[in-house]
Amino acid sequence: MPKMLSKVLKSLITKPATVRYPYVKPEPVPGTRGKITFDMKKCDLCQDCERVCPSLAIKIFPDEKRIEYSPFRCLYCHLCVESCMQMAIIPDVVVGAPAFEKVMDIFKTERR
Amino acid sequence: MDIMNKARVKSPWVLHFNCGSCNGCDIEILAALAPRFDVERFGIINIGNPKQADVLLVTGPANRRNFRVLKNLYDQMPETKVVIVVGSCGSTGGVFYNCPNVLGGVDKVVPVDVYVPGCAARPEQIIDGFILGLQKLAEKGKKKVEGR
Amino acid sequence: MYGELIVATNVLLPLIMGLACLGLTGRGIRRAIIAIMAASLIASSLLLFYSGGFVYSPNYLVEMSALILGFCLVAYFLYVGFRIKNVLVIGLTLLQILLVAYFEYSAIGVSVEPALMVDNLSIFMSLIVNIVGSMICVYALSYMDEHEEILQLSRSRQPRFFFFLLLFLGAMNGLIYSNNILWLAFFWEVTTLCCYELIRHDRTKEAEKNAAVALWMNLTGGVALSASLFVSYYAIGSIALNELLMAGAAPILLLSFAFMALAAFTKSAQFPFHGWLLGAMVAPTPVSALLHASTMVNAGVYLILRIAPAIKDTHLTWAVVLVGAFTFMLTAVLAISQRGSKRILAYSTISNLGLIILCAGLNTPLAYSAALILLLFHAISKGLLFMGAGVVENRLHSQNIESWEGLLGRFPLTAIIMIVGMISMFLPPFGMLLGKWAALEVIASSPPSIVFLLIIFMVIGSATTTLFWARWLGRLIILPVKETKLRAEKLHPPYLLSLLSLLSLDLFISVGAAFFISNLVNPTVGGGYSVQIGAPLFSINTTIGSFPVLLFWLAVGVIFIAGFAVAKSKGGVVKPPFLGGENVEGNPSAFRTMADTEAEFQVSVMSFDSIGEGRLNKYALVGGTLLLALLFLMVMF
Amino acid sequence: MPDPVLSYALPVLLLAAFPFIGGLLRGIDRKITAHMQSRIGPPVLQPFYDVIKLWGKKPFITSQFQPVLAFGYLGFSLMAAAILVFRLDLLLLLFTVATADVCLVAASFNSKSPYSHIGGMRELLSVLSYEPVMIMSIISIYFATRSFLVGGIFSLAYPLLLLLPGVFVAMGFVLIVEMKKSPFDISASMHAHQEIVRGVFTEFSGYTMAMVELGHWVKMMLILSIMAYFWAPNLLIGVGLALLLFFVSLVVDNIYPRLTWQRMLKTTWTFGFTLILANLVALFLLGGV
Amino acid sequence: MNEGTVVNVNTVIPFGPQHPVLPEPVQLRFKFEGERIVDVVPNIGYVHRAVERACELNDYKRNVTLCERICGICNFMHAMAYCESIEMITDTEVPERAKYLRTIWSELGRLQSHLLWLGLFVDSIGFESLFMHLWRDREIVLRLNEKTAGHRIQLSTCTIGGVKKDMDDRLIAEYRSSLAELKKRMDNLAPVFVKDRGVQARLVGKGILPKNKTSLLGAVGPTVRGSGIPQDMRTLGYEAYSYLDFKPVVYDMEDAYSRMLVRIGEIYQSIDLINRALNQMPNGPILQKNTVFPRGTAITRIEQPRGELFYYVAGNGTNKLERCRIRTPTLANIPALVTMLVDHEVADIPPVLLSVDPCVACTER
Repeated sequence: MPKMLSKVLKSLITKPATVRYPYVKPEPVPGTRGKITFDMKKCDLCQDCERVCPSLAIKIFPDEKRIEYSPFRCLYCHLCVESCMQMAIIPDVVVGAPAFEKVMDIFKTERR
Repeated sequence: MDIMNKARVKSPWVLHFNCGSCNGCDIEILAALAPRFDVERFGIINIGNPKQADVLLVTGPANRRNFRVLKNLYDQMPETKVVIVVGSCGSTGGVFYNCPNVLGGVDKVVPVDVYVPGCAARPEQIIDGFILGLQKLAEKGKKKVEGR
Repeated sequence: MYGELIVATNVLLPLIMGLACLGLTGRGIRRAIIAIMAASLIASSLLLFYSGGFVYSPNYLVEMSALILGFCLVAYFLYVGFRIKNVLVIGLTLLQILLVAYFEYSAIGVSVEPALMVDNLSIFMSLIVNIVGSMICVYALSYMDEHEEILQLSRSRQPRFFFFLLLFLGAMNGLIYSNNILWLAFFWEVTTLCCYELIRHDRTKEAEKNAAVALWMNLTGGVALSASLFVSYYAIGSIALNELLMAGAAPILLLSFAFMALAAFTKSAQFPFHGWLLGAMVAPTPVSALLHASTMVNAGVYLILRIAPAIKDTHLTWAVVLVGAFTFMLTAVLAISQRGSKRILAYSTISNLGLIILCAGLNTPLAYSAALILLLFHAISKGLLFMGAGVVENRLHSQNIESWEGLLGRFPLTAIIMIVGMISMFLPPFGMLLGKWAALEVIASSPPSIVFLLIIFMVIGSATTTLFWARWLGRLIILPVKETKLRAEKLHPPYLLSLLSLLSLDLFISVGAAFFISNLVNPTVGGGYSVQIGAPLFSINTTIGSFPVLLFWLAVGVIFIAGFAVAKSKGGVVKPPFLGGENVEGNPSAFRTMADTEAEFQVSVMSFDSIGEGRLNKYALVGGTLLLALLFLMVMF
Repeated sequence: MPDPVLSYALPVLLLAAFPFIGGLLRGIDRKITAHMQSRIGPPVLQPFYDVIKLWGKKPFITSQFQPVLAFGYLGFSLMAAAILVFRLDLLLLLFTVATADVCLVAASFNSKSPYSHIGGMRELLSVLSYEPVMIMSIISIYFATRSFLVGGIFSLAYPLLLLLPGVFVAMGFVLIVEMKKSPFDISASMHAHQEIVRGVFTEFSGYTMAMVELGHWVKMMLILSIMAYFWAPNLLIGVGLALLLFFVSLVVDNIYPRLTWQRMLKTTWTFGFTLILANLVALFLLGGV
Repeated sequence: MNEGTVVNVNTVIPFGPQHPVLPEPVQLRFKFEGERIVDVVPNIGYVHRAVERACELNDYKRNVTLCERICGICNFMHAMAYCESIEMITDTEVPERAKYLRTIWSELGRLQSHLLWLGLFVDSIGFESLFMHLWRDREIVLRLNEKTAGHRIQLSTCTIGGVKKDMDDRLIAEYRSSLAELKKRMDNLAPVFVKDRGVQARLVGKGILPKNKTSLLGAVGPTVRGSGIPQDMRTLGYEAYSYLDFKPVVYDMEDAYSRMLVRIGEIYQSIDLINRALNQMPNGPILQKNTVFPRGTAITRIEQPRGELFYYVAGNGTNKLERCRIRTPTLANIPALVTMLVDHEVADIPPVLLSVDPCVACTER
């Protein structure tokens, strides 16, 4: 007797294991490594995060007081979050969204 | 040709090409096909044959050896088609930016329509990417009709 | 008078013309001779068809000369036997001499009235033999020129070749007209002689060897025929075929029929005598075509068809059925493991002959007409196929069907002829399928004692037939991306004439199958029986089924026209194949591989080595021998 | 109902409905399969979207003959369906189906592509494995009805199934092979990945693929219709039976891995032949015929 | 003009680089005689990114991330092997708890990898529903990954000197219950793999790797354990394996079926190992910061899901490494794979090919 028969028939009558994703958005698991945002109030443009980033996703222009962050380069490893002494990098639980263009997130400090 | 466009959007067949990625995104693409995410809900089938595919799903950066393969596969896909790049390294080179054999993102070889970030991209993101890709597909289909 | 004229044109004229070929060696003269010969043979057979049957009795002188010629022939066989040092040939010939000499001694002056009797079956056969046969002769004109060019012979052997070719046709005609079994045996031996000489025509070692095999196998048939002659003389005191057939099925006569069946099996290359026909493939292709389509193998089938009504409802008929069915199935299975074009054709011939013999053995009117339909269409299609295969062989210098790859792109005309020929062998609505359809119905309505066995043989045989034809067909129609525009190649006029006329004949009688069956097959079977033709020759009906031939052709036409219309309107860009993404630009049949080197991919046909000749041949031999033993056992008890 | 309507209009209507019902069944098939794999699966109309989309794609062909042959597959399938609905000869139907298959195989051989060649060869092998069973089934139907005409089934007073249960089951094998379902999906499969890419379908794209797909539906419907005729007195029950077997074939698809061609041949032939022969022997012994 | 019976035109076909059976780009050129494979020529390099060279260009700490991206399936083990090598050179003592955590996570990676492989494996023989069922159950492991480190695939928890994330009691309880659930699901599905006649028909006797040839061909991992050789790097007792009373799973049928049994056995073993490690895990610190640049050479051998992973790291006292050499199990298995494939038919290619669990991303780095 084929061993799979009972499993198949059982699956047929039980509810599918599918998460109807785009219609039902599941609650993200706490601690999910998502996109980062810079809290420009705290950031002192020390470039620690730029140095530690394995994929050059963060570019800091200290002269222009500007940070360019590319979610399309980011590995979502959060090494920058760990390395930031100022706690200026705020991790999110939402990962960068797909897009037609590789747009950068640009952070500018208000302080002039 | 409204119905044609609707059908186009409803039935994207996928050609998946691993273009030098770490397998992370590839297994997530497969996971998207698996019961939990089940992209077949949108009519997506991993067809494995460029001649019948509408969506080229590329993972990983292009390198000096496989860019040719990628180009060839892209050429063998009939219009209308879109290219979705999954993963950070496919979009930009990502962690492999300074690897000597890596050319960079897939967009250096074939025109890319949708970029899906992440390392590895999650199935949810891949689904989101598909939704964008299908928008693009509909646009291209409309353009084709108007162009005639 | 009429009859004498026809006998003269059909039996003696080929001999005279053949002798002329032997004497006048000029190419132009030969062409003229063959042209005249072909025209007169076709004309006379058509004339025969319109005039109907006749009887003819030659005078004593002719009979005597035939006897003397017969002994000369046997003496020649004896000489051949000693020359090639083949014990079997010597032994069989001696046996033959002994039998015939004893018979002539003991039954001196026995005469048969009439010696030649032409009835509808003979006319039917004569049409096939003469039309297809003369087309093959025409074809041979070009073929042999090319053949000798390839072999680079210093001295042409063509006169000899054409002598035997024509003699063959003459002997075959004689065979199907004979009513005297002694005459039948004489013509039988003449065909054996022609067959032997034609097979060894190229004088290679292999040719000599295979010719010897063909010789001893056919001599076995000859001896069996003599034995049958013997038995029938002692049973009814006559050696006239018609009297023998009318005498009914007394046990002792059954023995005579069994010997005849044995003789027929050797000629028709049924198991276990299939070896010689395969070996005969070494001969130049016109010979193969002649053997398969019009002469040699049909002689055996003819004999079976001739005796079939007489053995109705005897055990013998079931034995014949079994031999036919067994051969049909096993050769079809054997054919799928073959790669040689002519070998596949040969196996297909044996297989189809098996089917014809099966039908003949089943012995109902429907079965009889199925056998005739199959015989008719098989002769034409197979002649066409062999001729096409010969043309291709001379171009490619290979018989391997692997090398036929992409023939459609290289030689479109020949390829299309071959494709139509192949399709006519296994796909509806061509005639062969009509025959197979009838055969299936016949088998389904055969008695319960045998029906299951037959069904199994039949289904396996016909499914494998589809497989091996489609497999070969697939080789031909490969069209590499490079060749998008097809341009017909140039063929010699004799090629064109023979190929195209057979092709159109095939198409013509397939489309008008209903007409031809009603006018050609039904009269042969005998009034009131067999398939009925539906309203205005539209469909062919039996009591249990119907085949609307014309409607089918119409539908096929519509489908293909619509297909072309769709293809035309949608068009399309020709793209190289999918090769995992490693295509090479400019060469669609190459891919990049290790270290970026380019490699050509190749796809050969599936070989089925596991069920090939090496494995199945012994079963074929053992099974065939057992069935033959069964045949005689059934007669005894 | 007037006679011409019954004998012409209805069959034509049925014939026209064949591809649609076939497509719908494919959709249901995919939905049920998905549920068996504890997924949700595509919408039921998915096959139609696929075909429409394929029709609208830019055509890529491998040679001028390919679309003609692909259309031949569809055309001959439809013709076989026509033979069925107009109640003609069953053997003729069989030959027509074989012609359709040869068209498909020829179209796949037409291109010089390794995968489509191996796929075509395997398609021939699957023809080899189901054709004998099919012929035997039809001969069995003949034994029951004493006619090769489809009409014979209808002139029988009682359902064919009662006489030929074994044949009905054996037809199930044919159905699975025809639907290209596991374990007999050696030449091409709809979902699971093949060692030979898409097998016999590899070189089809765009509208050629759409035609092949349509032909596929028609052929599937053809087999199902023959099965439905096994309960000819009340076709509703027949349709129910056919659908039941359809469902069984889906279950079988989901509980078996793909076989190799040798095993496929062995399985279909041994099981098919045994079932049919046992059925026939029983039929003869019980004096049904 | 011969008789045309013997001349065999060989079939030569490319298999890949893009091929649906194999998600990864690798090309095998097959040569057939009749239906039999007589020659296999692997053609690799489609995924080559020159990671080894990049390791010399980067800061040695950043290499952890890079090494993790060598292979997405066994990412944790690559990172762990690299970290171990650096720890060995720099004489960093990894805390006990970190050792246990590394063990747990590498076993979790093995679970994930084997489940993934089993799914692909049965998909390659056309058993789609089993693939789907298995991948449904694999989500349990991915869920654990996500809860542990915030990502489904890339754990990114290993770092030089220990691990970055700790497990609290709630997570440990979650692990226990999830693994129990997984075990239950596996108990349900394993008989299909092990006992189903259809699966057996496709696998038994396919891809034979004789026991006496394994060392000659240099095969590693489950490939040799399926041929009856108890070769497993975990017996070296790295990390916490020395405390866990580890015995390799060995079957000796030498074929693809045997290799599948080994992996199924290892799934159960991994569940068991994780459970035991969770029980035995001591409290304490998880990270020992190191500050010296690596000087010297180190060799690490650990057991990846596919076999022995080998890291050779040479540092010269700067923040850049002098050499980082990685040998991955699939590369070692390729000669064995080539011999296994010979004499089979086209239909047997996928199961035999997948029976060594090729990971091209690892192989070509």
